[in-house]
Amino acid sequence: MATKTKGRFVNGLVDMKAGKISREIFVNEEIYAEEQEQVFTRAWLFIGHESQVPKPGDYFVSGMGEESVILCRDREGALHVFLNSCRHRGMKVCRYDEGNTPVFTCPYHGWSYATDGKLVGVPFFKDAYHEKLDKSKWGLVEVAQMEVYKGSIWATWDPAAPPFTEYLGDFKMFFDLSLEAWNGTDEPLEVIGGVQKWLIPCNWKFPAENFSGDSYHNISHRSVDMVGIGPSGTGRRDTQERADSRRLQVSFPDRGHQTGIYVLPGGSPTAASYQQSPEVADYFREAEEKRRAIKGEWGRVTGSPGEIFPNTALHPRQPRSIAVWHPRGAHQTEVWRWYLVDAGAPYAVKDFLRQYYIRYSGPGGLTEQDDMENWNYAHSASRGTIARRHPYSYEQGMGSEQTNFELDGLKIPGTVMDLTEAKSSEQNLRNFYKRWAEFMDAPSWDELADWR
Amino acid sequence: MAEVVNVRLLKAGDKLQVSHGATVVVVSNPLDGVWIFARYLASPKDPSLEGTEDMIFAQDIIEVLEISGD
Amino acid sequence: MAVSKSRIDHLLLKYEIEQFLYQEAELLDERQFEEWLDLLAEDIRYWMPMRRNVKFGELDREFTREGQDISWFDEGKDTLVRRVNQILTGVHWAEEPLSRICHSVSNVQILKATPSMSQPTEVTVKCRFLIYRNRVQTETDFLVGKREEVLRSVNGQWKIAQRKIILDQNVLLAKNLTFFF
Amino acid sequence: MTTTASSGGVKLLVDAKAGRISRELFVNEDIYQQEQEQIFARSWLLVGHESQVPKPGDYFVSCMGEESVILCRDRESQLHVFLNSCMHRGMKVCRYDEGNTPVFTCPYHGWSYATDGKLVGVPFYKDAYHEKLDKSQWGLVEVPQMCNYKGSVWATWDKSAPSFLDYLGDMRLYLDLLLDGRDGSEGGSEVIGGVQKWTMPCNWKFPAENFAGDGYHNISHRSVDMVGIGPSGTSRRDLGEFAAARRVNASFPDMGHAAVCDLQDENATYVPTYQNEPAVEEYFKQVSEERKRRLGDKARLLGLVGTVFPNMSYLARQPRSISVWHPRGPHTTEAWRWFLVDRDVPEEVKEMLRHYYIRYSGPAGMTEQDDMENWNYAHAASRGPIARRHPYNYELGIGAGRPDVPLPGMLTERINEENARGFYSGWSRAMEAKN
Repeated sequence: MATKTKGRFVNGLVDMKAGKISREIFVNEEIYAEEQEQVFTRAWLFIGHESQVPKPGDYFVSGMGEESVILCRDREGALHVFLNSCRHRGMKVCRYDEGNTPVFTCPYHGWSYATDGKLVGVPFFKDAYHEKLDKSKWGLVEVAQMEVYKGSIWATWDPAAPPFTEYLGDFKMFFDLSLEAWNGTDEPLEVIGGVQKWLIPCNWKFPAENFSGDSYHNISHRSVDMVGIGPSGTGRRDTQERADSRRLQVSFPDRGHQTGIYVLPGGSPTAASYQQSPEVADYFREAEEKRRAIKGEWGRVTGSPGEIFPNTALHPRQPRSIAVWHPRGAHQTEVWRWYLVDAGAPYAVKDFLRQYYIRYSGPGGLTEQDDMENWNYAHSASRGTIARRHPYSYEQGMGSEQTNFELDGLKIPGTVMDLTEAKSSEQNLRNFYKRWAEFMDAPSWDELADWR
Repeated sequence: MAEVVNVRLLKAGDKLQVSHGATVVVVSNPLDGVWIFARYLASPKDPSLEGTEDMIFAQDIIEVLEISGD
Repeated sequence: MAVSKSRIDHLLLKYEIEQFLYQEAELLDERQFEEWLDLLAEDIRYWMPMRRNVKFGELDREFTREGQDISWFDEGKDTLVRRVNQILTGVHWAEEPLSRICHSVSNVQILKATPSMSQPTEVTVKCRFLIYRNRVQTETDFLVGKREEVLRSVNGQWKIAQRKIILDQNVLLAKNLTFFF
Repeated sequence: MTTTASSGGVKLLVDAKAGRISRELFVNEDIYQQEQEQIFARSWLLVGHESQVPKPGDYFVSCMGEESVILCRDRESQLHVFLNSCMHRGMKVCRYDEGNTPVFTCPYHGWSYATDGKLVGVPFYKDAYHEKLDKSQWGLVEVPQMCNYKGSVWATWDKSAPSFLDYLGDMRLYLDLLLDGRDGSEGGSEVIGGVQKWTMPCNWKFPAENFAGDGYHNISHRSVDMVGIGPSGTSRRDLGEFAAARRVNASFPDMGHAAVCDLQDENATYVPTYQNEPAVEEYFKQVSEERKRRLGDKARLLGLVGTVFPNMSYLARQPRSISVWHPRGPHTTEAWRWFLVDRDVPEEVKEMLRHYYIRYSGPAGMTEQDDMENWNYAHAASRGPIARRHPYNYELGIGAGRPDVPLPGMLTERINEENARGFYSGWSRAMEAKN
């Protein structure tokens, strides 16, 4: 394996001073293997949502990097995330996608684990092991840290990683745009049954950078804009509130998270939406009024796609969903997409949104289909020896970022790019790769948590 | 060789003859096809087990003594 | 011009046989295994030889021999019933969770009908199959080949009396054959 | 970062004493490459069976590790094992699975080799080579050592390897239980036509370890026990003859071989097992009695399973067969299975056994299907960086008493992972050894 010299990635293959990134980080298999260790075993990763495992014994099989993990609720109601691999010979102890069970039993030799991970069943424990096996040491491998944040469940393998909210930093208030109910309260959300899963032939960083804030690729979606699938009957989304807003990109250099947002001018109301369905329109109008009232000036902010480092994508406003880009080798990504609704919304609202989500996102989505095409062939055209010699350009808008950004009395934390006139910038993308390069170079969390 | 028992089909209340001469009653079935949660009714070799609950391995089940009523 | 009766008989029989084969595929794909077993004659021979690469001129050695060599399958009804029962135990790990399977049957040809096309009690049929199998997450197999079969009319119902399955593979490009052809 | 298996590294990965073996052995690509050199280029590997090539000119294309080889019988009836690759540009000289031929002719430029490996045909030998090519130097590459042991044909690429019988050591006693006649006579088995070949998504060591004596995974096969496919109509095998016997595991940690056998009690009598078919039952009763007459007390020993290091495994009794686990990269194994019967077995017995073999073993075999499922997902769930940090547990039966029976090897009884520990001891020795 190649030795890691400090700076091999920071200002090396990822040269953010010059705005250039080598194609090697997307197509090189050794870098991919290193990434599995350096990034995916140390970062906080999205596992699922509380609403997927409401009852004791409920489980949902998820993934962390290339590894299969089990999210489950034990008999006492506590949540756990376990490596889905028997401690005896490694067999996957759960080959189902979800369900409810008192134990996870390995079909190979029959070792059986309770939903709290304890090894409870060992065939012939007396006769063959003579009770010498220390069962307490051979429970399912559990993640080093797990946190539930407003219903979303996160985990990391690294005991030295900072707590999840510290990992989020000030990005928390932007992530909340995905997790708060539409009326701005902490009333629960729920995952609509059915997590979409599909494969894309590209490196996982293509979608990750795209959701970080690729504001430049709108042209890709012209065909869907032409046919109109938005909730109000036109466009892709409801764009009215956006037309009145300042359009910003916000990034957090020390964390690697970033998102787009829209900010209404002080004093202006939120535009109506969902006019196609009066019941849905009423629901959202009322929710929005409440949100504006609770949140005050911050209520002027609405969300737009974002990315929590490394591989969780946010789609906070419409269609509201969370996606994870699971790496499946250097050249393939398995996408999982969860769709969220207010748990307490009337059926008509849930039904309306569900149909909108399906026609917008995922492999059957009129919008996302065109994204996948771009990622696929961007990747494949970058694999050749000659192609690899030519770095990608990330120079757009360099040097125009601002801090201490303020708009009509509303302070926006983080590094901000105002795209209202500039139309587009790659600041958020640079931010993502800067953090990625730090993860690749840093030997431990001591270096990565340099805000401490 | 006695009939191989499909433990997936066992229900709470079923009585089983298990190894070491013990009899147990099924408490619940995890439906993994491998284990049964049961309580010892009789255990001549180790009477201290009587009344305790334990996980019984499929291969330790010798035969089904009684199928519960319902 | 009037269509001759024998051509119509052939057409009707072919239609009937096709419907039977589609219905059989439907039962397998919908996991109605016990109903599928009802379509098999009690004395069914279900045979799938293995295939070897041999030199031109030695093609008689291409297939493992019926009744003599090792094959992928060489079954009667008894073992087919046992195979179904194994799946139905719920602890046949190679089929738990169950595979998702799709059978396509095409190129149906009636090779022979006795005593006649108009009143057949036994027909010899050849067709092509394409079986798609997907299980757990990404396990995917395509199995393509030919089938030669004898169908027998028993009390007005067609039953499969013989099935020879010719798989177009050498080293089996799948880890198991837990499903039916 | 992945641990490389350079010298010293392997020791850290295999702690047979404590019963811990790193998952790196199974999933690491560097280790796989080293295995190809350290193990497959040096060990004795099973190539085939002499009954597959009875006549001069008969050949059977086999494999040694990832390499294709030709087992053939030359015009003088001598057996040879050649690398299946033309000396000129490397083309496979034989792309068939088996057949009979006077020469192996490369389709690329036409170089042609006799069945004794000699280069006999070179196109334009006069006009283009001006007869300057020394044909005697360019015959097919032949294995430096080959051994026909009771019909099973073995070869190694290492000329300094010990002889096959030295390599086998006392494992021979157990291998004989596979290769000798059911009546106790020496050798005399033949392969039923048709070698099953299929691919499995796991490392080759999963099946090799399993056959070395994994007596613990019986639970995997419950579904087949429930439906019953054994020769007497129930269960998987006929276990009657094992009822009055001690199950003994024998491990040879120096070489990595391992076997499981059953030592019947002194007063054990023949147990009927083929009740469904009287003629078959009669035959097996007869050969069993003949075996007792011939071997006396030694007839109490019955074979079960075993692995001759590295990748030849067998089922000695039922269904009597040999398998070889060909490595195809760290994550894929190509399994080959030969089925054996006594050469002079009556037709109806052979017929019954053939059917039983097919329904038991291989990808359509109701028993083995479930093994493949376990190996597949044990492998898949061990590939990630976190999974690799957690070694497998091989503690089962460490420190258990040794049975006092007069058999060779490191002995244990019933369910015990000593055989697996021994297999990996042999593996790590082979990986570290300079020669």
